[in-house]
Amino acid sequence: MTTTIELEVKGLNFYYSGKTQALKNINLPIYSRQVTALIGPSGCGKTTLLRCFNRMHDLYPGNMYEGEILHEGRNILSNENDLIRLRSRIGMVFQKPTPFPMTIFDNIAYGLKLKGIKKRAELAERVEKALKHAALWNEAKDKLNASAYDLSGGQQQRLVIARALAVEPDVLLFDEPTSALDPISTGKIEELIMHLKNEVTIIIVTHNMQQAARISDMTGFMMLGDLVEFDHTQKIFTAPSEKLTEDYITGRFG
Amino acid sequence: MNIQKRRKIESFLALSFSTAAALFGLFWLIFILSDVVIHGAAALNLDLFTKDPVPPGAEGGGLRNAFVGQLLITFFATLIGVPVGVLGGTFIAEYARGTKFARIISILSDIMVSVPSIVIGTFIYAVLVKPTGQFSGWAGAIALAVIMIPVVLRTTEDMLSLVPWTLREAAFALGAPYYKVIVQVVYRGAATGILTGILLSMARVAGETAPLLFTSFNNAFFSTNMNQPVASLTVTIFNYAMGPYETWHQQAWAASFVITIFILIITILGRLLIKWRYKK
Amino acid sequence: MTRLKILAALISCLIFYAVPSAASENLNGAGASFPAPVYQSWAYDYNKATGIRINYQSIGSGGGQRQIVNRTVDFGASDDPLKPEQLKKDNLIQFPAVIGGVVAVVNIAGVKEGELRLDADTLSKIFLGEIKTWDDSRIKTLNPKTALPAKPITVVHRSDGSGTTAIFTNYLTSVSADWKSKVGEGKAVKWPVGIGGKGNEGVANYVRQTPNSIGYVEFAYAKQNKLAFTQLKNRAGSFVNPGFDSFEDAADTGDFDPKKDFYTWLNNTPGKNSWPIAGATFILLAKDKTAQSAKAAKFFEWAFKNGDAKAKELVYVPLPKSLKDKIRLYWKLNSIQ
Amino acid sequence: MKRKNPFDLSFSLLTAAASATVLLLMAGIFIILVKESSLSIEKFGIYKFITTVDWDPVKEIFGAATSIYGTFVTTLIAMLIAIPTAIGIAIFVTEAAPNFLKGPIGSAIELLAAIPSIIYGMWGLFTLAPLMSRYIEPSLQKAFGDVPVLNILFQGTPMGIDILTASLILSIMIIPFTASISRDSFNLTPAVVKESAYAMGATKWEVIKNIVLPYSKLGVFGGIALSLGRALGETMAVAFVLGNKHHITASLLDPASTITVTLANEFTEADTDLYLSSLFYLALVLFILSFVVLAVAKFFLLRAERRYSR
Repeated sequence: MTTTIELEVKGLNFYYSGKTQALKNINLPIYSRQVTALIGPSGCGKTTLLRCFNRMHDLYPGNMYEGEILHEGRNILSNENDLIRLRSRIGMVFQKPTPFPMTIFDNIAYGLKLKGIKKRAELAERVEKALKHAALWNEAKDKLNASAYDLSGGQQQRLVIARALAVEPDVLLFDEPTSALDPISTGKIEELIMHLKNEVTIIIVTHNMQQAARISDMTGFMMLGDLVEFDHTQKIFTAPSEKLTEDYITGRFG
Repeated sequence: MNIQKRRKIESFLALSFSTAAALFGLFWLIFILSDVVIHGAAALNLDLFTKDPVPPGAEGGGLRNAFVGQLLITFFATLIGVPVGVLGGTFIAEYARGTKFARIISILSDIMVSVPSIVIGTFIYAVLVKPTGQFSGWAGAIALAVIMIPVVLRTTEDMLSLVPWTLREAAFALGAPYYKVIVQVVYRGAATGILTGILLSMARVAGETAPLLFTSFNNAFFSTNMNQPVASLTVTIFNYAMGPYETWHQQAWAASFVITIFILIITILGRLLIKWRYKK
Repeated sequence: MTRLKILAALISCLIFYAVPSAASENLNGAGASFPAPVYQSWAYDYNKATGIRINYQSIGSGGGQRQIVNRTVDFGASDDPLKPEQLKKDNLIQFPAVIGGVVAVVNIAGVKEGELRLDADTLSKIFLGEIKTWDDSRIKTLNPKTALPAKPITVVHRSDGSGTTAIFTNYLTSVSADWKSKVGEGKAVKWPVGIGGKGNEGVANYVRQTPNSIGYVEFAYAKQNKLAFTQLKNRAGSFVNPGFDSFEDAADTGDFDPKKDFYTWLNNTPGKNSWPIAGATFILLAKDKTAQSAKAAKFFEWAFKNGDAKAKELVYVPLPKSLKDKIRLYWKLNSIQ
Repeated sequence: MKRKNPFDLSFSLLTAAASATVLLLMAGIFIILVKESSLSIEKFGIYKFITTVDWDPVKEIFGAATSIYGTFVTTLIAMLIAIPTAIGIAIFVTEAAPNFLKGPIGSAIELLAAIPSIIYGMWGLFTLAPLMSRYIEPSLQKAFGDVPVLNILFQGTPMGIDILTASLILSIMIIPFTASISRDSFNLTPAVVKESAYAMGATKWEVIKNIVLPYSKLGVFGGIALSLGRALGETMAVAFVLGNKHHITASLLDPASTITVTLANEFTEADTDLYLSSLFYLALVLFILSFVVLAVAKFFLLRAERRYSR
């Protein structure tokens, strides 16, 4: 398996403003075109880690990073980094669907418009492509001008994925994307994620160990701000090298 | 790359505009407040609180009658407005919860909160002053109570709705009748919120002038007789500021200063109460 | 629960305190702002002498008439006398209390009190908006020595129903045909130009605040606020300054007849030194509120005896003794006192 | 179970009666105003009363047009100044300000909304009016004196006691109120939706413009309508500096009158029955006007609430 490294986390420490350290010396590679899952009990720091990749923490003052995350040879965490550009390269999908208060079409075209694409024909083409990618085209093609709120929860989540895909990012971050959805919608999203890894690197935070086992290639197990173990998913779930990991996987706590 | 720069500049400009707007708004407000503080503090003296007005043009005197009158009117307005408001809010949040009647009352109250207060003044003049043939402190207090009722009613409704339904069920399970549940359990749970609502509504009516012009009227003498015209700070400020005498103007500034401080203290108190309650 | 009881006790105490039985010690009057300084000064002294409180609120003559008609006050005050028929209809009686003068006041930089001279014609044209600037030739010819600015004139008038306005417009109507046809007279008229102040107080205040303005107020307001009043040309053709003597001159010619409930005007009187815009200000009592009316009469009886000095100090003309006697008789006839 | 206990029954009746007072008062205000103004309604009718520009107590011709005009013009100008400023403040307080300023400025604005309007009015008379007549209005005249159409707005003598000053004070008075409602609406935008826009690389302004404003549109509309209702019914902030003149004028430097100011000035002083009745009629017009505006405001706010609670 020839794998290139998309993102490399090196000695990352993270502190929330005024609070204690939330991430402790994290080191891990994120392989290109693979699904990397982050698991662990609540409060272990997995979402915190995820939000470092697109610097979401910068929205709230007082948060502090140490260490580096390398992307194409540049440190994402450096102060000179252009966040707007960074975020258009590394997309994110949240726990709850977050459609914007506009039409379905405009939701998906939003990122493209931010990039300066104005031509209606090009927009239409790329919106269609993104919707098809997100397996939403058939359901949405007749109501592109309807409000995004008219879609069901599962559809909204796929819309949000399509919106993130439309700008053709390098990486997509998923923060427990199915925790608010029913099993059928969950299945569809999982299928979609496995499909998408052919084009984009995916990092997913999940509470659901079966989900991690089903869809990811690599898995990181975190606890109390430490990355306890990082390995191939198969290995983590069958023969973890750490006792803690094993205890968690077998449901002894968490 | 170019487009990103443009977007950043646009963002910067827009945020600068919002900052400018904020500064513009705050500029006037600070201007007004500091003016009131400077002029008011300069004109403050003990006589203001302990002496009654002297005839126009003469030096000295104070506004004791207006201070006491204002307190009396506000006090009685509270005494009338609060029970009616709290009980009314109780009905629509408890007995009539979820009914159409409750919705109508709730919406109507929200509208009534903002009915021009001068209209309420004319209404009270027509139903109380003219038939009794007497401007009176009571008419003023009732006019203010009418303004207070919907404010208190809505806060009570909101605050009671915040009390979890399970709390009531727990009390019902002990065999308590509904009224006891309300008085002993629900009110206790919502007490701080309701008190805040009362304080804020007091702050609101204490600064009202328009509804008092035709009701409690004014009185040049110290009078605590609510059946007679009663002086109030706000009407006095109106008359004195519109009047030509320098001493009147100074006293109007001083009175404005006092009433502003009074209202700000009540408002801050109300907000602290809420903060303190929800921190716990 | 005990806390509640204490609270209830406290509240009931307060209520009792707030509704004393001694309601009879108060008397409420309202109306004309023209005599308000003298009434309020009398009331202040009367309270010191007797303990009785006369609460006089200056709300305008129209208000005085309205509130006594509605019986919401114990006595009304108006500078605009009501005709006997009107009084009969509303079951009121009316008598004069004091006499004063209306003066024009200006706020022009450098122009002192009593310096500017105006006549009936210029005054009416200023208030009609026909004379627009201070350096208008019609003003200049009357004031060759005064430096007048080329600034527009701001007219200040009353916004409320006012006896001062009634006196002032009655004067303008009697001297200017133009005014009579275009505006007319009354307590509140449709002003062609200007801004409206509430009460004599409001007009005085606006004139003080507004450069190059002109307004009209009762003389006491001009005096107390050091506003620059003007001279006026009277019917006899001489320019007179407002003041106690010129008002008294006007008052002397007045024809106060108890049979007509003292209805009369003192405008444009023929005396050589008469101030042309003068007027008596009247008290209105309700015949059916006998107790209160008697108390009000008692107050004015006290004022007639003890208040002349105070009135003169404020530049009002006390009523002559003969008129006071007529009023006492009038009270008796109407079975008050 | 609810109504068995006699105490419970009487308590429920007591509360029911208390809540009905709101209904009774609103109906009562309407009925009493109609009754008191019946004389004037009979004499002038509805259309004629609203369109007559005369307010002439001598000839006893009363028309509401001048007062309604004054009310609308002052309110309109006040809203034109207040809305952008208030929204600017709300944006500043929710998004643009550095964090340590958000809280204090937010509370300061809420406190300012509590200051009684008479303070604004008095300050307007003593402080703002002289400034207007001395500096601001003459410079406006200079600036627009030669501009066609616009110069009509600034004709006349700058006295400081006029529509412009009154509108400015009115706007200063409603700014805190409007800002605080707008801020509350802005805060209803879920943080995660804003985050997801940031996650797409949107700038702060783009998040405000494309996410926050559309999201809180209904709430802000409702808030604006509520402030409009406030402004229409405000008496004391304008009574000091409007100049009480019954006429319709294009110039902002002319005095005028509003319904509220007319009532405050003339209500206790109207001498004839028709005069007083016409004043009650004016109060009725104002009552209906503000009722409609407030009902519209409430409609928007309810819809906004329903949408967010989904």
